[in-house]
Amino acid sequence: MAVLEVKHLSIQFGGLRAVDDFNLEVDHNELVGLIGPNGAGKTTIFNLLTGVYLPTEGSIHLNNVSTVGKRPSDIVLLGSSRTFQNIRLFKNMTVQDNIKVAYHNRMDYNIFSSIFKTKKYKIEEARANEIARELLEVFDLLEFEQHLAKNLPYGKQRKLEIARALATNPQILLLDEPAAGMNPQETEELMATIKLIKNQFNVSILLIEHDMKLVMGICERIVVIDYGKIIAKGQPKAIRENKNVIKAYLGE
Amino acid sequence: MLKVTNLHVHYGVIHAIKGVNFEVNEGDIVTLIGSNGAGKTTILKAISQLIDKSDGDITFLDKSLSQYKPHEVVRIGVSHVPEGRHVFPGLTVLENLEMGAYYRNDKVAIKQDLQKVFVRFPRLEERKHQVAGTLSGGEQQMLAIGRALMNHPKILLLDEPSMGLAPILVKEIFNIIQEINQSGTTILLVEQNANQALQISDKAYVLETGQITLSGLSKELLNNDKVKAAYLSA
Amino acid sequence: GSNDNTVRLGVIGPLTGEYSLYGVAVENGAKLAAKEINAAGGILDKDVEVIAYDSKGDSTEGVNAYNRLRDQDEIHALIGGTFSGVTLAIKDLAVQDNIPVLTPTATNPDVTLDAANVFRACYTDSYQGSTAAVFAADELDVTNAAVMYNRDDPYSEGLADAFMAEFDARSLDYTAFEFGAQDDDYSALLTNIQSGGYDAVFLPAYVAEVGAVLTQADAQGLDVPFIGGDGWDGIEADYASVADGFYFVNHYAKTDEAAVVQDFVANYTEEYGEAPNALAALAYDAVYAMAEAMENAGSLDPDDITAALSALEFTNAVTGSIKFDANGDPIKSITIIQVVDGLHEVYAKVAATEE
Amino acid sequence: MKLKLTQLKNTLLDPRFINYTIIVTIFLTMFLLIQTNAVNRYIYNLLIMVLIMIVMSTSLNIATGFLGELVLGHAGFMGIGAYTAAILGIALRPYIATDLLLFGASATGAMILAGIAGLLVGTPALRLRGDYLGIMTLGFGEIVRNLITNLSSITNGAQGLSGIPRIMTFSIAFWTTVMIVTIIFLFMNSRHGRAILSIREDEIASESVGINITRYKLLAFVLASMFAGIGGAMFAFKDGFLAPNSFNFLKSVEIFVIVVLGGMGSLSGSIISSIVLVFLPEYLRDFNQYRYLLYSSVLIIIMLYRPQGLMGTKEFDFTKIKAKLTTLVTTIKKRLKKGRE
Amino acid sequence: MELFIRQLINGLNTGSIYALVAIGYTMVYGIIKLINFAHGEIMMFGAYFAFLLAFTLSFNLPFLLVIVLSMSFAAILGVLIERVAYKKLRQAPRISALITAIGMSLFLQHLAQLIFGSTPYVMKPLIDTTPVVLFNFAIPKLTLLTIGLSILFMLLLSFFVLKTKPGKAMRAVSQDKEAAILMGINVDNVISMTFAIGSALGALGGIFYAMTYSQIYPTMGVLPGLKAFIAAVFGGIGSIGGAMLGGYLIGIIETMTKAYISSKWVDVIVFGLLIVILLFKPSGILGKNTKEKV
Ligand SMILES: Nc1ncnc2c1ncn2[C@@H]1O[C@H](COP(=O)(O)OP(=O)(O)OP(=O)(O)O)[C@@H](O)[C@H]1O
Ligand SMILES: Nc1ncnc2c1ncn2[C@@H]1O[C@H](COP(=O)(O)OP(=O)(O)OP(=O)(O)O)[C@@H](O)[C@H]1O
Ligand SMILES: [Mg+2]
Ligand SMILES: [Mg+2]
Repeated sequence: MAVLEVKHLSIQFGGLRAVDDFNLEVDHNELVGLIGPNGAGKTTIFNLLTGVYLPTEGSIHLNNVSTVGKRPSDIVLLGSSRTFQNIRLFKNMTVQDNIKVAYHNRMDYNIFSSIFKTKKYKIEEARANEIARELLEVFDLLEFEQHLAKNLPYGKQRKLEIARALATNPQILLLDEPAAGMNPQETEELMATIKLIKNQFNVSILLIEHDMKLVMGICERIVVIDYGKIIAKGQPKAIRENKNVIKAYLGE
Repeated sequence: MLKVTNLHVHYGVIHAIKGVNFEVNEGDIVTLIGSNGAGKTTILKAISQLIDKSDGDITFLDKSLSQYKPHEVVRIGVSHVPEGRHVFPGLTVLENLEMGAYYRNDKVAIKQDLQKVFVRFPRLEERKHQVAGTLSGGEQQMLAIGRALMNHPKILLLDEPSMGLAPILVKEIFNIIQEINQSGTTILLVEQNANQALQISDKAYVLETGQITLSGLSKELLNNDKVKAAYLSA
Repeated sequence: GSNDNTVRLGVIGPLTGEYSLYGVAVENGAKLAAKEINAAGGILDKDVEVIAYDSKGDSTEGVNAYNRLRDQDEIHALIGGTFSGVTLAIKDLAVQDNIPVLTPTATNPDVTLDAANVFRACYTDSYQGSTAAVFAADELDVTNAAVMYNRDDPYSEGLADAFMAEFDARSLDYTAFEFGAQDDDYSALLTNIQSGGYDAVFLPAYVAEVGAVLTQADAQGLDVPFIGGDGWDGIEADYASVADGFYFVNHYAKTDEAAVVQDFVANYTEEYGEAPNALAALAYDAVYAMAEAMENAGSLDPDDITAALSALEFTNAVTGSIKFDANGDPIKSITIIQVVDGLHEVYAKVAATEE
Repeated sequence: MKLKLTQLKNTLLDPRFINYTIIVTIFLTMFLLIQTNAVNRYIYNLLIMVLIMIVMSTSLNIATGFLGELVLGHAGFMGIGAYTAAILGIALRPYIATDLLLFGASATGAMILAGIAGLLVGTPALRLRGDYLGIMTLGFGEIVRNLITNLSSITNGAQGLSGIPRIMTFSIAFWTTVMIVTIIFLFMNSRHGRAILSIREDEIASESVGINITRYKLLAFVLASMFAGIGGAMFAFKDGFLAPNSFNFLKSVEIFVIVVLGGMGSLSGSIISSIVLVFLPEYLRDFNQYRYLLYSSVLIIIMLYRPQGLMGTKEFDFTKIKAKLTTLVTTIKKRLKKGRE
Repeated sequence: MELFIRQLINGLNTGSIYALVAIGYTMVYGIIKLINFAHGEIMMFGAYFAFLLAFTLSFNLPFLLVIVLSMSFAAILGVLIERVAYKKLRQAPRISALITAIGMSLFLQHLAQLIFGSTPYVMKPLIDTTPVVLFNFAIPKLTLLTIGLSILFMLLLSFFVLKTKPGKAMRAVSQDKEAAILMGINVDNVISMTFAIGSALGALGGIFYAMTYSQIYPTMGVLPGLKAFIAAVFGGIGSIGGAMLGGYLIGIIETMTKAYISSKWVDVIVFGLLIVILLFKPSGILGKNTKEKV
């Protein structure tokens, strides 16, 4: 069953058609790579999927619910969650609070509970702390729990951003260049982490990345776009050998 | 040409650079590799006087750089492509490139250099009148490099130029770096992509938590086991 | 500090900010009087000290200043608040604390109401406003007046209201034109006044505003007589040419030959480098009146001072002799002045009446 | 027996217990000082003013410090609260004899009306960002002040409204303030507070993890204005006299300055800076015309040398002092030891 | 109708002064994103300078020289303020800088009160004021001159910012200071230059304000300063044309409200309109709505 279903998606910026008739289905617990040259429209597709931009044409369905026209925060509630090409953490909040903000909608107590510190408040907060701890454990961040996010090294910030996205309990995770700025060793670790979360959290993942080792190494299926249009689809191996892809993207 | 001796930099109480020494000879490509937070960016910023060092000396063509104000460093031939691109988001691509030649007055030569940049990066010519803030990440990186070239630098400091670029462009960028170098510009290159960087450079230094732990000819480092393990995954 | 060798008088007024002009005048007038009194031997053989605090024209600041005067400085009597608003905010406290108050300049009727120990040296708004209206109707034959007043200033509004009430009583026509304390541009109002064909403009406001209005009226070629209140005092200093021929009601005339007036004007000008205005004169008189009441009382006991103030007949005042009615309002004569060639000419004198 | 002792020790060292104890101690000390006349009425009045400014600044801190929006019209909400409370207070006085009840009833009215105003302004205003929002709130504040002046049949206009029962005692003011600060503190430490903080940090990211940013911005705005309404009520009952000018742009700026000077997002910062900025001008009275020259210089100098404000975003925590003292003592001990060797 | 046109002329006059002040405001805001609350005080000092030069010297300075000298003094004052109070805070949160701006504004007001006292100085017009008759309407020369100057400066500055090198440097600095340094731009100088231009224009506005309304006093800059800033926001802050448009709009709305409704509703109407405009055009009439790209 498709978690994400995109049909004939297009967006126009003035004279530029940044995404042009884009179609995609992502199945449950599938890991799909989205690659393409710089400026091909990958990030723009993410922005369309998450409600940051309104498509000029086309439809997007998450679990059979249309998301077009919904605000980003509501789309999160429908089960998608993302990271950003330029890391966007809550820099002056602790690592723990970064996760707990994302866990917000899954907590259930109202303002009065927080002012009177009711039992419900305590139980829910304790549960949130527990969840945060579990997530941080997975990402090896537990020791930084009380650090401010801005004080983490870059690689850890990337991981925290993924952890935060997971805390919303998504069915599909959209990762925008998670390995950017990492050295090969760190990238390798990241690959392992991505595989792990896919299995442990049972999510689908759509991933943008320029690091071919990562993309080819873990993606089950790859979609290649150029100038907003799909130029190839298929298994990593086939993509690696596709002439068009080599010409537009991989190089000799 | 560029010589860094006993450099120390502090951010408040954080001692980010702890006594770094290295040298860049004229005509060379020198690579600085090291993991995240090792202090690579900090060193480049110290060279272009964007941040104050707490001790040590940096000389360029035998003159101490600390006698220059930050904006004057560019004028004596040091161009810096900063990490994170730092294009002017509200200016068009063309205006960004023109800013690169800000202190120059030779209109004709500027025109020619502009043409050269467009030849090197056709995408920039396509997007000439788009405001830089809406460019894609890779496009912005091209713009940042193109803009620095408009300076006609003697030495080019590049901070992770391949970050976020498509594979074909990464190759392209490293080719361009070599080309720029061959046309007479010395290059100090900071990279995560150690493999490629070491292949095109002459000398290299490995930086770990603010200190240089290894140095040598790039070819040798490529075969160094430690480097292989840490920075060049098989 | 409770230094018992001095008589301490508090002054509260806007010493900084946009209204500082008025507070500073009051402070200066009061301090000049104190200086002269000390030179002549003080009050009850003690030196007089005037302690002036800033209210910024704000009632909260005024209350703070009052509390400080009462608790820190332990004043014997209060000269002020300068503005009605601040004075009203302080009044209840002063009644409760039984501190004798003689405000030189707060003209709002409520200031002295139900407050045995609160007096004032100036006329009330209504007295001045209706006198001006009577003058306009009887002497200048005005049948259709423009009333231009500052709605943010209780003084200005109070005079305007009284003026209009008198016109209503006589079934004469008028139109009100309000402006705000922070306005500098009166051209829109003046243009309307010009095209409305009025016989005269009643402009109860202080010099700074009056000067600006008259200058702009002049620039626009508005050719109607203006009438004002005691806030006009001092208009001749900077605006003689644009105010020439206009009238205002006042406490006294600077050209008055009386020695007390001439000495005051001369001493003030020497001390502060500028001519005094009505506020300065009133503050000067208030300090003298208070001094005399204290001498009469023979003690600094608040009840004695209040009693002495009630019985006071202070004749040697710059702004006309002062005698208080049952409320604590002065029964004073009123002078109507015409500005002629930069001088005050007494146009008419209206004898004191018990309101 | 032993168990009971440890239990007692635990309660005594419980941070909450310590904080409560300290608040009560402060109150009792002040109360004693007042009862014994060691604090004269001048200071007494200033203390109440400090408490009012604490309410105003901590409430503004919700919108400015925690939410991160520039708000230059907070005095407007204060004005709405003050006039509402004053009018209610005058009307209800014959029916309610107890001061506390009268204040409670009027302050509730003030809070509700100010909150409604917050909702009315907030809804459209939150479509704007940064300085534009600041200007819009400034405009709102000025509109409120003008309305108060112009609706003179209710407010007595520029003449000012007098005859308001003067019922604001130190005790009422103190406990009202403690209550409000506590509520704000607890609120900020809940999931709702975190959501608001995250909007300040990064609006886009906040939305991307499912925070309904419009709703939370509005909530912050409305809460800030509700508490400002209570602050206004305290103010109305303090001097018994209200004039529209007390709620002008400069007052908004004054509150805003307190928040920034104390540290945006720090409640204890707001408290400290309320104390400083209420007393400072009073102590400068002796300098007369130099008073505001000095005052403004102090502002500039503090900002130049502590741009993050006196407290930054940190909270002053009594319980942490103990830890700090312990480390201090141990380091001193160590030094001494070293010295001996 | 005749009355209406005369009121329109009144409005244009006020508006052109707001426009002059607003242009300076918008430039300073554009470069360091700081609401320079002290701009109104620079306006006030500019007027005092002109007064001193015109009326206290033993010889007569020509009008143009008085203006140019006062503008220069104000420019120096503006640069000084930036160096003393704002420069150190460039990396700090913008709101901190806002507080120093507020502090600076208070400081200058009270400094002026200390130096010049609180009694207003009377400023006589420095030029011949006989009205010019156009289509049967007498228009004060001062009005014509102010309108002309505001348009002239708008055109000059627009050209300067868009087409000249220093102008482009200004835009670069406003967008990314660090990158600007790397281009060889002396950021300090560019910022100083902006303050100098903005302050000089503020002073010009102050002088015309004082001549039109005849008075100079320490707090005279507060309200026109605020109005000018609102004008800049109205038109779209950062946009020079917008500042001018906003200035004229506010001037005309104010005058028309005073003339046809009541002066007591002026602020309510001006601010109300401001709010309405911001709701439909969140970045002002001519402002560009730039959304952050993620
Ligand atoms: N808001 C916008 N206005 C105008 N053009 C835009 C906007 N957003 C994106 N674009 C253009 O759309 C194209 C696609 O941009 P996008 O950021 O999606 O690229 P990308 O595939 O993510 O590239 P990269 O790998 O370099 O990040 C680019 O040419 C970009 O300039
Ligand atoms: N502005 C700053 N304030 C405080 N610490 C800083 C600042 N900038 C950098 N640091 C710290 O200095 C150290 C060196 O940082 P630097 O950015 O130079 O590393 P880098 O080698 O360039 O890393 P990367 O590969 O992530 O770009 C890091 O520990 C970093 O956290
Ligand atoms: Mg992208
Ligand atoms: Mg770096």
